[in-house]
Amino acid sequence: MKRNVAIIGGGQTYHKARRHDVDQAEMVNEAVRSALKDAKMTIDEIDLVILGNMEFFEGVHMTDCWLVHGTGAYGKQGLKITTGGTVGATVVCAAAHHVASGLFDKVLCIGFEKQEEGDTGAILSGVAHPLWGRSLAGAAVGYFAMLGSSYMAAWGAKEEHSAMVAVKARQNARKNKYAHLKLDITIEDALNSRMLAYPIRMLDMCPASNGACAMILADEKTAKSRSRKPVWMRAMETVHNEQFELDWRDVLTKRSIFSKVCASRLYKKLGVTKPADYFDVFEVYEPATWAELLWYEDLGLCGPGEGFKLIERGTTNIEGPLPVNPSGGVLSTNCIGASAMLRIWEAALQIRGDAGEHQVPKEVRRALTTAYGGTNWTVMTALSKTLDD
Amino acid sequence: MEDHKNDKTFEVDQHLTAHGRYYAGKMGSRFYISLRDKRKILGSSCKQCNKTFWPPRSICTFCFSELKKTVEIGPLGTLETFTVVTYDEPIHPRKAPFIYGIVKLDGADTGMAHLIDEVDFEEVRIGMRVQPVFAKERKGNILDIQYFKPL
Amino acid sequence: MSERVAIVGVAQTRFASSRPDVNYAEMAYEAIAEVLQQTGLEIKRDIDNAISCSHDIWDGQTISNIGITDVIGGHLRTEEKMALDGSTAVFYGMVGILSGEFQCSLLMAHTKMSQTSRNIINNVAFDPIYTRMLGFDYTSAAALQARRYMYKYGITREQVARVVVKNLSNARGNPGAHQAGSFTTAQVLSSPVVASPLHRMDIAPDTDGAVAMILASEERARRITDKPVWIRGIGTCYDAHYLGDRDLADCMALERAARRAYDMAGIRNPRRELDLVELSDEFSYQELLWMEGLQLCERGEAGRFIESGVTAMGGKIPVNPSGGLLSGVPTNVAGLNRVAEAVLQLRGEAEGRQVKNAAVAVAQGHSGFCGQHQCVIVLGNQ
Amino acid sequence: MTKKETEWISIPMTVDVPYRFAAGQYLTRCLTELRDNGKLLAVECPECKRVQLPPRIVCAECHVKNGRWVELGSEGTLVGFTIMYLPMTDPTTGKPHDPPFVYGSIRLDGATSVLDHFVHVEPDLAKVWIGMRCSMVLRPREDRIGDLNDILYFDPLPGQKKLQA
Repeated sequence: MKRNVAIIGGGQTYHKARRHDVDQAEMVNEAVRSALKDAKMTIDEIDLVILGNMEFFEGVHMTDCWLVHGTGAYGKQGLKITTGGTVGATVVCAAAHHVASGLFDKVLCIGFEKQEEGDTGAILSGVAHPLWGRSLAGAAVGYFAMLGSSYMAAWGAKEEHSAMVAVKARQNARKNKYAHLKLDITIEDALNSRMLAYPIRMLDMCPASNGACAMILADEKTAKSRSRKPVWMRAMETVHNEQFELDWRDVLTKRSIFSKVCASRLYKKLGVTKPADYFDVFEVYEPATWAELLWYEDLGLCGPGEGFKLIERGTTNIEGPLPVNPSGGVLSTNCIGASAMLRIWEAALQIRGDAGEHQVPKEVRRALTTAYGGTNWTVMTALSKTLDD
Repeated sequence: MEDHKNDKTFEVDQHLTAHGRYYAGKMGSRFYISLRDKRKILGSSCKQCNKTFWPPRSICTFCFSELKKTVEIGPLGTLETFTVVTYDEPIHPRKAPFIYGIVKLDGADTGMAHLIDEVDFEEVRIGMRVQPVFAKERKGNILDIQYFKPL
Repeated sequence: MSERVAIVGVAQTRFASSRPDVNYAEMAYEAIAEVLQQTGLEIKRDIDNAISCSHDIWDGQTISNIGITDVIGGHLRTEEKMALDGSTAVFYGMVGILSGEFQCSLLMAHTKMSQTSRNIINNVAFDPIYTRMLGFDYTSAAALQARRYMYKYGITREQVARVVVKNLSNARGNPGAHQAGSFTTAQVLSSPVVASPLHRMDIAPDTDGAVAMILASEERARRITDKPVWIRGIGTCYDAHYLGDRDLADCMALERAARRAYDMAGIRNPRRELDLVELSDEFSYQELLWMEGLQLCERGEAGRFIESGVTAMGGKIPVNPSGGLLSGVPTNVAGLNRVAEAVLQLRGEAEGRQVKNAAVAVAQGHSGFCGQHQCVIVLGNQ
Repeated sequence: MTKKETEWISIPMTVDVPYRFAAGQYLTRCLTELRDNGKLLAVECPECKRVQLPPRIVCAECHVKNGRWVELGSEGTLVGFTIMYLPMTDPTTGKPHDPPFVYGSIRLDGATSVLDHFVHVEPDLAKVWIGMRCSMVLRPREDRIGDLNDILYFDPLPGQKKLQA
């Protein structure tokens, strides 16, 4: 990037299944005001607003044009980006491009979803090609179920391992005041939750949440003069995957997999060879428990087939050497347009030491985040406390 | 195998149907409860802009202030622009032809887009004074005002 | 700008009222394959990222760039989707290159308006709490704007109809247009009234098509083409949502977007410095209103401006030599098509619609009803 | 604020958008062939030779136009599966598929791609396994419309046993 870019503020709403007290503009505005407050900035100082959400999920076309009072975009420059589950991270990357370009100094990014207002089931079935698969209504649950089956068959993992991920996420969420599913559950609870699609149970899947996240990105000069704790965006990488092929569900596939390709490109940019040593905390986008185990492996935190051993050993717990999703992750909070942005914001909070009760108990200097969406797309970012990295 | 050059075009009719429920929020709820229960139209006012807005909103579009105060506006107003719609669509609340207009209610600085009725298509004009006709059974949606008609 | 970004290739499908022979991916690929062939570039070797422009609701698919990934070269690569008019893809494409992250970007916008109902889709863009239930769509909203604009500034129906006559006449020189011909203002005004004061011929027709474009950094552009077209200035702006929130006769968002673009390009007197304008005349009156917003003439003067012939082919500032949207350009694609047409003009490749000695052009695109989001781009061949 | 204001107003609203989807150059041939002759056709990439189902214009891997058409066998191998406990509702008809049922991923003989579909076995982990051979069962010709639902399900080939894990 031609200019250094820092996250100088951010905020989020409380995430809940029901937000009857606010309309979409009021909900988005909560996150925007909280981000402005965090950055000690007024809306007048913002040069450009980028909004990310999925128009079908609420059944509102051109949400960016409706919500201008809530986002503060009236009279300002701005864009709307939609890339599915990854969109929150795509928006942050887009904002980083805008700052790095030299044309803008302070960019406001917003991701949100008010899922209860839309028809999530109907809309998810619309992801399938209208003439190839839509009539079979193959839901995401089925995809992750096949991934889970393949993982167990290939590596000898048990349902208990996915249950451990389910428990870790919700127990971490209990420490995060903004999280949606703050559940005091045990492995037995997870294993006894309703079966959706073998081996995926209710507690293996993410919820449908209402919520918003906003962040302010700025150039180096602004960041250093305005922020006590700027968090620097050191690298970002996006990898999408083709429309129809489903190799990724077979953990033994020999084909290139989006997640590994993206991680290797990101690490190359950073010159990282040992990600487990380099990064102090990880926020990954896990729509299902099994996906988190795959992330461990695809990010190179362990070898192939060893992901379930990390969760077994507690390596990825908040107190562990490689904390993954101290926030509770997507398994605890999933407001689609905001989910990927929340990964980045939560990672930034960890670097600032501002995560509160779910702050990992060690020095956090660098963080890695991932996003997930579309037909296996990801956006990864590497954040750092200093510009030396 | 050979390419079939003469394949007929294959098209399939489908619908995407999504049942939503939209929450009117803090200001919207006050507006609709007042309209439904008291037949009173509320706007929200911004001290900084010294303006009153319809629809009422919690955030000033123009200066980003947080708005808490509602004021009663109208019920009389002035027609700012209008159109006579001649086509039918399933989204329309009534059969064509009918009139849409923007009414600036007395006491408000922004206009309300709504239906205009009880006026000949040739008679409707900008600047016309209008009043709302409230629905007998009001449900808490914008059609609690059925339409505006000339004074 | 110290660094410059160039448009190094454009390709457009033919625009047709309906393309039942292709799905949207195949239609998009027609333009993508052509722009790659034209520039001699290869996806894997040369293109750093791709940006598509469309809307899920138009495509009938949730996360509809899923359907574009393969043809735009998104597999195991970077691809993004703007859910705004195609002009904003140029904005974002330029920003990506200036950021240093990318050197060469592929842009594409596509829409098959024929596969669904524009009024139903446009209705979903109105807020669900105060307006949508009343049944508004972009045409009825535009009719309110047209009436207000004509009333406030004394613009006549005749003057508005002149836009249609001029643009359909210009379209005769554009082989890509699907609507063209010689008409009189009387013919325009005798076409059926759709939503008064708008007649059938005042409204851009439903159209299917796609446009692809390649942007490159200055260094890369020099190696790709000897006819780069430079993005000299660019600006966007959001207006208010609710129809009654603004005086529809004015266009604050366009004025601001234009000022930003002109400032960046160092243009002080657009009327004197521009050689041609391609703007989004989704409805005939918008050409007049947008000309004012683009500061080609004073507020309320656009009616007399078009009467004077300044904006006709052969005039001082031809507006929409391509025939504009009234000749048939899909929604969402419109802004990218405006930029593409301006590029062809500045390269001297506009054939039957070529404006002589064109060196500086402006392209404008908007999204939403009554121009809620505006994007203005100043282009030059020097 | 007064007490009354704790009532939150909501407005139900249905978005119903009609579409006429064009299958396009590749799927048209595939779906009409399935409907008329009960055969599944795929396309092969001239470079990487992947045999892709559904047929599509571009090989995503090589970014070249797909070439040769290939007729796939009606038998294949199960490469993944799940037992669905959720009713999956066909959004194009509104009809649910009653759970539990086996939903599987089948690689038809000759294809590189897999196809997700129903597998006609009891929803019992002992009776379905990765590697199981299956054959495609079609609706009668007169009921076929040119959709994946023209395939009723995949039937396990007789005489197979699950190998010991």
